[in-house]
Amino acid sequence: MIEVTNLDKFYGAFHALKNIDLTVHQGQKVVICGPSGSGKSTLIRCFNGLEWHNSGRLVIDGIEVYEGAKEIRDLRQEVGMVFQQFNLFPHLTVLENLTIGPMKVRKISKAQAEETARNYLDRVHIPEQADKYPAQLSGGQQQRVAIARSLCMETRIMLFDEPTSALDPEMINEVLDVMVELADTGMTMVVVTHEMGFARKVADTMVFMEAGQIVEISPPEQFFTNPSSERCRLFLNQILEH
Amino acid sequence: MIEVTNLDKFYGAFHALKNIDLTVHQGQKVVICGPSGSGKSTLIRCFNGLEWHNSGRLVIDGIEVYEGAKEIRDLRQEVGMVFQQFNLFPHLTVLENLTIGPMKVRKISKAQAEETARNYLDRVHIPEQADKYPAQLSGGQQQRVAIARSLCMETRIMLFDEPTSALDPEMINEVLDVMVELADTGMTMVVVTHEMGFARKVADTMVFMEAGQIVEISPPEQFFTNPSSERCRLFLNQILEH
Amino acid sequence: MSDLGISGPKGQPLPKPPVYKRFFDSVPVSIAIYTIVVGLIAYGSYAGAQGMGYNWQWYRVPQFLYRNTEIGFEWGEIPIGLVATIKLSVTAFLLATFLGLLVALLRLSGLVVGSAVAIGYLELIRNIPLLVLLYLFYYVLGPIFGFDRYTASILTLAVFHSALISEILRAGINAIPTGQWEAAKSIGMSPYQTYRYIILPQSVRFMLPPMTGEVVHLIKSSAIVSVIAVAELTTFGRNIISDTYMSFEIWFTIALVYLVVTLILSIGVSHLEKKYAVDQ
Amino acid sequence: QSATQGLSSESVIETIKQDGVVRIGLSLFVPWSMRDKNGDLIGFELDVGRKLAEDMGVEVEFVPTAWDGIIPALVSGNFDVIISGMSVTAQRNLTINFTDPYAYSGLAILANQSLTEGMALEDFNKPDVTFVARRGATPAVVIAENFPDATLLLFDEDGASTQEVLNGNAHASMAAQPTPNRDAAQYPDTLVVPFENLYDQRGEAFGLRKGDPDAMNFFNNWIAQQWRSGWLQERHDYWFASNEWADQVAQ
Amino acid sequence: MQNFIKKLRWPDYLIMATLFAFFGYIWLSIEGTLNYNWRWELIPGYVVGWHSGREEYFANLFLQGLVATIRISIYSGILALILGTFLGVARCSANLTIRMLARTYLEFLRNVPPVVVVFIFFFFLSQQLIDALNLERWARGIARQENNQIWTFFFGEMRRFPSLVSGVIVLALFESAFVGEIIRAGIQSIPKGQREAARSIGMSQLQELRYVVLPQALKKVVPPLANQFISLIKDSSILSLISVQELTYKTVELVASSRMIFEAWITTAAFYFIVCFSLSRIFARLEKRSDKR
Ligand SMILES: Nc1ncnc2c1ncn2[C@@H]1O[C@H](COP(=O)(O)OP(=O)(O)OP(=O)(O)O)[C@@H](O)[C@H]1O
Ligand SMILES: Nc1ncnc2c1ncn2[C@@H]1O[C@H](COP(=O)(O)OP(=O)(O)OP(=O)(O)O)[C@@H](O)[C@H]1O
Ligand SMILES: [Mg+2]
Ligand SMILES: [Mg+2]
Repeated sequence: MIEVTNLDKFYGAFHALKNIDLTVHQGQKVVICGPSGSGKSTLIRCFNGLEWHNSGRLVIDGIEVYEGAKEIRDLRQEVGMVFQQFNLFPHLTVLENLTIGPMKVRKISKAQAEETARNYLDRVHIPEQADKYPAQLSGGQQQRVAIARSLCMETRIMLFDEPTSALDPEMINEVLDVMVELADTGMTMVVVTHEMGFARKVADTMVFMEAGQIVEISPPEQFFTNPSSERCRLFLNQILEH
Repeated sequence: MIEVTNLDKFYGAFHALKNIDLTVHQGQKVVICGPSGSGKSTLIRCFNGLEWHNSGRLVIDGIEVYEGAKEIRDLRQEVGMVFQQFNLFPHLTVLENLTIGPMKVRKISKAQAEETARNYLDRVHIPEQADKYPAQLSGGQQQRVAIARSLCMETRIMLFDEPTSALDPEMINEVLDVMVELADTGMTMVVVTHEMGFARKVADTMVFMEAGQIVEISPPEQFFTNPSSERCRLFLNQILEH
Repeated sequence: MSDLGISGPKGQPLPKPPVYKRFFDSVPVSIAIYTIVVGLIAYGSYAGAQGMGYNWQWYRVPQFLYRNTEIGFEWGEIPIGLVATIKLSVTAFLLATFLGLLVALLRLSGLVVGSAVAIGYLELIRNIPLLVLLYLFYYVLGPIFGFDRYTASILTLAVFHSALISEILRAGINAIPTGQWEAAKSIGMSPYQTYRYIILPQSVRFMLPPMTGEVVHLIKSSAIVSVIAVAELTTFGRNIISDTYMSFEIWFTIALVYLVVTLILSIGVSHLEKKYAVDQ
Repeated sequence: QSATQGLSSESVIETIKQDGVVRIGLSLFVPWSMRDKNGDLIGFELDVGRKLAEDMGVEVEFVPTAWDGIIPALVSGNFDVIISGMSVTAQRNLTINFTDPYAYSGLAILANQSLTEGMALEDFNKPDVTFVARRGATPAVVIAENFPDATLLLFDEDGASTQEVLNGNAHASMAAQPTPNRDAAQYPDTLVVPFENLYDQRGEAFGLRKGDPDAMNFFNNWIAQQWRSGWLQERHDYWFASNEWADQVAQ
Repeated sequence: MQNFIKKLRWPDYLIMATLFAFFGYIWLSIEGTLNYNWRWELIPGYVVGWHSGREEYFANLFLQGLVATIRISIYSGILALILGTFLGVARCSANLTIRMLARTYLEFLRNVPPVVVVFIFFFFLSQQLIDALNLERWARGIARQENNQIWTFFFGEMRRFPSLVSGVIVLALFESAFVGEIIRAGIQSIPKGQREAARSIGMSQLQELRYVVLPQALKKVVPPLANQFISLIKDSSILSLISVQELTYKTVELVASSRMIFEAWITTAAFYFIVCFSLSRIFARLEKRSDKR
């Protein structure tokens, strides 16, 4: 589904991603972790064209992604993204947040879009919030709406950028639960997170990044018990200490 | 020095201080504690006319304090106040912060004011910071400058409103040390604080407030070991737990 | 990695965006298109005016900028008018600042009548057009207090802008945290001393950029005093037009002169704004 | 042949006929034109304009315009002809064309009594004497010619300059008789008409866009005819020499 | 009342005394030194008058002017909003050419006095436009029709329609610069995340603007736009300089005809004050109400 080869990305003179190679297959769940500023967000933002790489190849679902590519809008409809800050549309109700994409982008009828939307609201366990505005929801509920919004586009790949790090502790689990259920449906997922419990439960590949490079790619058993790199070990110790 | 009788204070319809009676003698060190919103700040802000009481009597240093009293500015020169947020003047250097009061209010010559100022800077252990601006100092240093600023006015009573609660843990002690030294010089002090170690060391009277009332006034030995009110006990337990 | 930054990547080169897009997005092309469009507009209006039977007489304009007479070099009406405009604006601005400070302090004073008067003044001035205000000052208040057109125009501008300035000052003063007031009070300062030594020195930084913007605004408003024949740039312009009937040439010249002056000031303002934004 | 045909088909006379309306630009200037108590326009110009339209067999439309924009407005086609007490000056004539005069009015000085007590005519020609006039109006030109040393201030409106003299902000203004006499009678304590002589009898004319001989010919002949029939004189006397219309206006 | 008096302090009395002295002086000098016959009694007749010819009440100069001012303000407000939205969007455009063009227009308008702008726009733009569209002839055609009440209701005397149009255009062009800046600020106040979220569900740039950015931006810009509308009403007085028959111009005419300088200008100022002030109150109240929701 996602094939990254030799990818490099610069912000001006700052080398944000260095020679990244990564392959994600259909149905695979990849969890990316690493210290702050290591380029995790930058990488997954490249995956749906919110950032552009400067060289190398990035092929998603058979479509080559590059700046100005025509197919980029089609691609984005296949690749959903959930942000740390939810980014719900505050002027629309929850239901409208979910239907606006299908209706305006996919040109699906309102009735049908609403049906799908209610379906996915059920899936994220908040069917009763359909007519509220985002500001009236808790953070956890908002994040679940954001997940449902992506799902409504019938995406085949979901990207998550620290979906729980802006949440209060009580709400983290509501969101993680939904994500675990989602993983069980066989969705392809790339998740940036520091929730190692979640990673253990769901991931089939762990990726560790540092300073714009991928330092380690390994299955979770190995990653957590016996990481090959020293930095990774240090990082895990720090995280798991808390 | 300070005599409070039957003092009541309202914010609109909200009864912030209820029937307060308190006497502070020359050289006495009073520590006030109590839960958030209990009126501690309000009380000591009345002592130097930052707030006005609505009824009852408040006599400080023989001067009756009431809204619009002529002598209030003289009084303020006798009563120093140290705030939680330091409130240094950011556009003036440390030395200027210390000298502006004596020069403009007491009309003391610049040379003399600077001499006194450097003296007190020594006392708070930061003589070398005289020419910096407040923003260039750490929180603990700023709070010590604030104490020195009050001292420069040659005040006879010092009021402290949670002087350490905006500080990082490492800095709390620097400030408390200075306050202990100050107490040793015989200054009359009224301190709102939750630093019970400091209170034990310095206080000769402990005051516990709750919901605008003084619930308990007692010497520290009794206060810490055997407080007469149940609430006070609960509060102490909570605080000392940490 | 190479130390040349961008030239460093090791991967294959990317497919390039379409040629037309790169072409239109490049800076020199953008500037070229921009120049062409502006040129076309300029030419269009030139030709349009000519088409409606107007004879352009730009050659008659320089005499109003400068003249070389027997006596020697001599400034024309337009530079003289510009100087008058600047003089008028500066005087009015100083007065407006003074009035504005007064109003702002009254508003903040907590005095019952004081703040009511300040608010009444503000609302009154803000809701009357400048032109009407000018007529009021000149035809109504002028005779009553016996001031001439120059005083009337300065007062009008000063009063009108004092309302705006007082809001700027008030915002600047309110931007200072209350802790500063309390600290000043607690070392025994009087309200005057607090303003003088603690509040105003700090609020100047908040006020400086909008105040400079207000100078630009005032220079623009000053053009309106031409309706009561006060000697300044627009008045001279209108007088020249009434003498020569070269409306278009003169109006464009005048506009250009204002544009240059106010642009210089505006650029200054944005520099100030940037400088203080970094400081914050 | 075709050139002359082109010329006449482009004449403003042609557009007037086509539209069935003649548009006349004017600026309020008592008693040439003014608003009466009903808010309607009355005055000498209005009589002239209506009669003109009647003789042409078209409707008339008056376009009130601020005085200092009246020539640009004519040039840019806001109306067909200026009939607004505009006197012929060489400078103006460089920009627009004038017909033969349809009125001759003399200007008289209106002075503030206390400021000009005992001043002779030549005393007015001094830098410390302030004249006021409407920007671009005939008096402005005449004052500049006759009193080159005096200070001259220009206003947008006629009433404003009289008020200046009344308030003592200026020594004198100049206006077409009988306005000065009437003003002096209304404020006998303040205003005087110190001299009998009249300035500038050169006459007021219609203003036309350049390059239109047909219109020129038509208007000149119309004006000549009205002079001969005495109609112009009669109307001029009514507005300038009588006071019959005074109660229609809140003067 | 007792309470009120108690709250007064000595500076309050000083201020009151100064105000009394000020207005007292004005009163005295009008009565005494000034050479002026007040004729306030004529003013109401110039608002609503009794027509001596037609024997009926009619809207006289002031009211005509006021109605014209309001008409012009509404039309140019709408036009300025449309133009300003384009300008604001152009200011945020990705294309440098468009940004520079928008910026040029804006800086020109912001840095040249309104008086000068009005003259230039009038002679250069609106006049050409009216000629090009042959509006004159069209409007006169309507004015000659029997049933033109609807037209008259919306546009006033149809013979003056071109002048109304040019006033509206000039004012709208002038105000659009300020509206544009407000819209731009509104657009830029929308967090980047909103645009990214829109893009990540596959919206095109136009859809992103239409469904996500503009609806949110518009909500934020309503209060400053309301204020700008009040400014627009005030700025419309400048149109008197290009002979648009609005309130200020009518007052100039009245003063030229009747010499009631003081009464006329004070009345006009009062009209503007009433309109602008009550609007600002209404807007403030609406804003508060929508905040509560
Ligand atoms: N728009 C930008 N311009 C310049 N530098 C940027 C930009 N966005 C990110 N960076 C830099 O790129 C590096 C990687 O950023 P990125 O946000 O991908 O880190 P991250 O791994 O997601 O960190 P975090 O855990 O804090 O979210 C950082 O050093 C950051 O400062
Ligand atoms: N200016 C004010 N207006 C209205 N109510 C106020 C004001 N200042 C304080 N209060 C109220 O008065 C009560 C006492 O406030 P005060 O600041 O004295 O409490 P405190 O004991 O100092 O609490 P903390 O430990 O949080 O500082 C609180 O309920 C507060 O909400
Ligand atoms: Mg990140
Ligand atoms: Mg407190």
